[in-house]
Amino acid sequence: MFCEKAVELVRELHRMTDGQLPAFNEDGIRQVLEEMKALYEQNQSDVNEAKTEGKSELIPTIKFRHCCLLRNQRCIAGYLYDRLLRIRALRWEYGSVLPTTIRFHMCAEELEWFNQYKKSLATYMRSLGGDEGLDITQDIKPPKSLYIEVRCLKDHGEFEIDDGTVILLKKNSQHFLPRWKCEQLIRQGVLEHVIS
Amino acid sequence: MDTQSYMPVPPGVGMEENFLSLDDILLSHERLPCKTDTSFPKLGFLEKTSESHDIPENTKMEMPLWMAKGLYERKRHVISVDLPKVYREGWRTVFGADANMVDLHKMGPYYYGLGSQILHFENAENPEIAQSILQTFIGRFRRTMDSSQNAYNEDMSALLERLDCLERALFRSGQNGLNAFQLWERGRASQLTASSLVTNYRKRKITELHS
Amino acid sequence: MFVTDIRKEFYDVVVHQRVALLVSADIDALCACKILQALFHCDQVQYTLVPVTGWQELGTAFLEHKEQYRYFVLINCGANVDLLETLQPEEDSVFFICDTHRPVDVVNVYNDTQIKLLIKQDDDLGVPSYDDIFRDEEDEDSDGGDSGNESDGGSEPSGKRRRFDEGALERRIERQRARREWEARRRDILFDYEQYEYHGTSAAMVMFELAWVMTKDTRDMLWWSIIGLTDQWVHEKITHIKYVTDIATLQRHVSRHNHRNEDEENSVSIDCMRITFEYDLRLALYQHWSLYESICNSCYTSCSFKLWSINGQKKLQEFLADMGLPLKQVRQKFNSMDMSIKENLREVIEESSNKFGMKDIRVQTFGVHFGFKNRFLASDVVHAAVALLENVEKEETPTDNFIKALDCLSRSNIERLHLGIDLAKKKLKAIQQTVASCICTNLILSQGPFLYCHLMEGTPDVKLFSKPLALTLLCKYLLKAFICSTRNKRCKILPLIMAAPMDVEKGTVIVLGIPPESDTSNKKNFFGRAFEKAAESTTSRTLHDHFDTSIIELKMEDKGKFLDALITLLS
Amino acid sequence: MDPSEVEFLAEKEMVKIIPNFSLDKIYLIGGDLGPFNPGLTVEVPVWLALNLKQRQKCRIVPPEWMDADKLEEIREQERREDTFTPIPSLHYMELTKLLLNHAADNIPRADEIRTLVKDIWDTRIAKLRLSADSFINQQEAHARLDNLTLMEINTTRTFLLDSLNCMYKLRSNLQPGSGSGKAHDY
Amino acid sequence: MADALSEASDLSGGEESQDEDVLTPPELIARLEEAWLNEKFSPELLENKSELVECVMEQLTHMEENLQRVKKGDLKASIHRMEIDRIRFVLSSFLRSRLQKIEKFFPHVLEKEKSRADGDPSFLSPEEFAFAKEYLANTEVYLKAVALRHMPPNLQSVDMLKAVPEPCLDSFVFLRVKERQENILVEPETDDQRDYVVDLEEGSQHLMRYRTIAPLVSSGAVQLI
Repeated sequence: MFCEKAVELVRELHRMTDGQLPAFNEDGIRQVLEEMKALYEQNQSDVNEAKTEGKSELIPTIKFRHCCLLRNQRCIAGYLYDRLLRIRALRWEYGSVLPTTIRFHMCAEELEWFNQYKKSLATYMRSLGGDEGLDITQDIKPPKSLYIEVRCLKDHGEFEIDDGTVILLKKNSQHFLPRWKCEQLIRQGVLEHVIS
Repeated sequence: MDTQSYMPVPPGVGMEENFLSLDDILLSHERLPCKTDTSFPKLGFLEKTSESHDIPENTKMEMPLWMAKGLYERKRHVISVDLPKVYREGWRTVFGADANMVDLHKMGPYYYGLGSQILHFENAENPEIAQSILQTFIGRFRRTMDSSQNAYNEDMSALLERLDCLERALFRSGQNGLNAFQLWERGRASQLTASSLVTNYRKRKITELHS
Repeated sequence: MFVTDIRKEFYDVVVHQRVALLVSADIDALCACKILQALFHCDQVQYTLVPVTGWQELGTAFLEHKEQYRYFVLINCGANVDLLETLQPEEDSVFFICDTHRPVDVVNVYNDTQIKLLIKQDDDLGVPSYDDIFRDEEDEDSDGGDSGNESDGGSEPSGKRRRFDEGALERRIERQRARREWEARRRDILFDYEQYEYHGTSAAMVMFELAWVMTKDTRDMLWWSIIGLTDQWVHEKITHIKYVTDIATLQRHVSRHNHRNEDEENSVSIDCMRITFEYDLRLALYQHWSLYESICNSCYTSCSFKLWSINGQKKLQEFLADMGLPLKQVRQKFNSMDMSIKENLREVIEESSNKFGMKDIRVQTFGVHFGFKNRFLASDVVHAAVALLENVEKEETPTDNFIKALDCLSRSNIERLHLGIDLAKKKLKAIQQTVASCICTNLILSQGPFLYCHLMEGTPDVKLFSKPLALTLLCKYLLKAFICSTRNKRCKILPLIMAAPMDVEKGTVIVLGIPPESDTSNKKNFFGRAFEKAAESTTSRTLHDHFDTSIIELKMEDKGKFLDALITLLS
Repeated sequence: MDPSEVEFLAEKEMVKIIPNFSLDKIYLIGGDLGPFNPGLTVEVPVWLALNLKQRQKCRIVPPEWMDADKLEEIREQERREDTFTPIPSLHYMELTKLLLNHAADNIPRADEIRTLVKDIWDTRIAKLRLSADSFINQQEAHARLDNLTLMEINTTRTFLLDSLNCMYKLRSNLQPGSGSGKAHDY
Repeated sequence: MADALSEASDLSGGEESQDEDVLTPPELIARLEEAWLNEKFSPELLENKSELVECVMEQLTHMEENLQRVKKGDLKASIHRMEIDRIRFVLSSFLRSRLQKIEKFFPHVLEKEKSRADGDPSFLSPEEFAFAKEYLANTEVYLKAVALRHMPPNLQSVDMLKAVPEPCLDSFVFLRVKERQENILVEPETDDQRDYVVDLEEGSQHLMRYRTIAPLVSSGAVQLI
């Protein structure tokens, strides 16, 4: 049947319910586009035949193929759009610099989309007043205390906190730091919030 | 339970599909028993049973919902769509008796979705079908709600298997609400955590190494 | 210099600063660290905690943090060595050292700018006086000048009264003789002062006192100071008298805390922790496995019965029979024993123990209850924490284990504590089995001035004994057992050195020595100096990285010549 | 909404504390607080009370309703009636958890209070499930929920609203085409 | 330290006159929290509150400047910082939920903004409007570049207005009544029931469809919870 490859793309993405981004299925997309090209060409020739030789019995087949074309378009659009939503989530969950493992899963256009999205989000946040605006990707959870105890899960090198003081994040070292500053690193899995 | 920033396009539920919803795309892939009301030249290869060049008129074949909807026009019949057996009169009385008894997953995991979509095809029984689906949903609501709040302490997985996709989504949202509350009650909700995306990538990276 | 007012000269100094906490890997240090962390959380003092398992790590940790931090707090490390010499810090770095290692290095004692010792004065420190060790520079001027005689050490500049007579010559000779005499005396004083290594008051207790002085002491902190002291008792770092006196101090705090909530209405929440003073039994972890297992795997009972021998086992059966406990009960997990038996179990055991020559099976300690079923003795927590600290089951770095041991000390991590208890059971069993096999196969050899036992590669659980605390405990239990089992009077008063494979690739062994076993033993250990001298004289490749000088790492090939040097040195 | 956000709103409630430090008036954006004098009770928002308690700077006076006998009455009343009885505080569950977890030593009969509040909560949540089921069964379009607290609503909010919205769509199947959603399909 | 944390600046000195009565800081914070809850629970994007956001940001930066001059570890300063953290959390969460809705319904939000009569209040702040336009452009460029341009001529575009679902105004919401309202019409669920009318007493709480009380939310008569 037609459009099997297209729905396979959607299934592959749908299986990952927790928002993970699988590798970009380059040849899956290519195969669907090829099927569409073939369907379109067959329809063009049948439309000409129907027009020139008045064969109206071809119309159902033409309509049949047109449904397949619409279906393929919808599957690809659904697949790509859902990937965008997952990539968007990375900006909020992970931050603006993505690790290589994730970037390998993105095609060039997706990287470009991510960069544009990052920029327009940054412009929006800067526009919120004050000297550097307001970083609304922080403060995801309601504040409980000014300072929190964090533990370093892997060597991360130097990390600047307020007024220029710099601390060294060495594996298994523990720090008592302003909560606001650690949120990003906690979400990225570099630091772990220790509840005493 | 960190707030998930990935919010997929939700399914349309009811008769209206959401174009970009992956759930709706998969729903519309469900097969329907159809009959061709005209011949479809040059498409014989699709129909496995006959070797002929075309698909002749009146062949009974299964078509995905998206195809059936595309070809179905009230005025000039190109195909006609039969009612899947689960929505026929016989089963409707079974649902009416006790909707909780039926394993909706086995019946085709998109019972409510497909039931709503077949209303697009002209059928005298459509009002009864719509009513039956609604009553089934209402009849099963209590059990889905109580089980999602762990009200019964019996094993959930047995019950979960008998739910259709829509009910499973509701069950999950019920569980999420309960888990969030229990996490909060244990004082863990205020703990800042790594994003699940990050932890899953790390897990997957390890599995990739091994596989 | 010694800090007299710990609050003004330490806490108030750091409260508005950022502090680097360098903490050694032992349970007393972990407890002191927990107390300090709790205080810093109260006053929002930003700090960084870096675990340091030896001198090398201490050095690297300092180098990595010296740009961003001016104030360093060292717990259970740094006191017994000239720290300024070792770390070569900048002028403005300040070190607060809360360390039980004795003797305290004289330079640390008399430096009053950068070294602040958080050490209680009443510990028998016996620090030599300043004049015996240091001479002011002005006396050291060149021979020619006559700066007046020694006694007045006058402060007016020496250059102005210059006249020459033969008297000056005698005085100069006299002065040189006095100086040589002073230097010889200085060497003896320092030799006596630095010869023996021992331990002072627990760091956790010092930190608890700080909290108490600031009326910020909570029951959790009191519990941590109890565990710190119990760690010193379990690992026999302090004398029994010292233990008993410190227990009395803590008991006063416990009754003060228990009294504090009596005045409120009746019941306090079950979640509030309750600490009780108890006379309990020297049976390790006995509430966490069966009585039988506890008796077999506790050093005290296994030595008095000599459980490695057949008639030892027979004696044990007689003991159990004497107690009148059904075998099924004795073999059952403690919690599932019948309530009736558990009620007066302690009295029953004590009564029978006296009959079997175990006069002091009772020991003063503390227990804690919180939540419905959480009940632990201080020694349970120590065994669990140290088992986590030196866990060899998973390929984890010492600092990973440090973090896990630190976690198990807070009440919110009960599962981690139970995991530690399970590990501790395995460790105690491993120790008993190794002790039994060493005794039965006569692995302990007398080398004249000391006994020596070498665990070969391949002996079961040998990996566990590559860790300092585990090997120390094994060494102490082995010496006690050996004394019970040998008939040779002379061997009974000898110290014991043990060696075990440490790093197979590098081909090194861990070597440690413990003082002889005697009731009056003051736990003073001279092997630190002895190892240093033996290593120097034979240029053996040794690494003195551990903060306890009596524990070193030695290349296998150099073991022979190193031991010979020790024998000649000590006989 | 995450329960910690409901708790965040609960932390704006005022509570009495007895400070052990002195500090003059503080002009916060949200209003003025203090002055603080050692031993004299003063009213502060719960978020500040908990923070000062953790830093050992005050004792917390439990609110009047957080009393074992009063709560016992409420529990009995709640069990007797099948409607939601008026509750002394809109944030009773959050305040009980916060105060008992951080200041249990300042609250007499703390464990009884914890079990009483849990019983009250369980009874009310069971009622909420019952009324949700009847709301769905009667296919009603409106329900009045006085006395229901934000935390109670929040625990079943997503599930209940999702179910109601699904039912609404299934019902719009009965009048094909008239439903507000445009029926353009693909 | 001179009491740098003096009376938080009153808003009377706002530059241009504001149509609402002048807000004291506590009222400002209360308004922000109401707007936050309404935005969080309403299915559609509500009217933009950029003035309110501006005033709150002003308060925060003003207080933060004061705190720079205070020595570290001062108790009063730590209390102020805690309050700032709380207010900043509400503000960020409020703006986040708006942004999420803009991204979720971007074609409809833009359509509504374009067809808005000049006088009516705008649902998007200028910055949000810019962000929404960039989001639309960015997404369309992406879809075109990756696949649409390779498709047959008549399929090279997707109508975003049809593809992206609209907010469902018939969703149910919980609400608390702040100002008494009478005869609120409630559409029946099933055709055999008739319309009926409900009074909303002050302080009462209700569960009903959003469409019926949407105007009351924007007027502030009811608060979504």
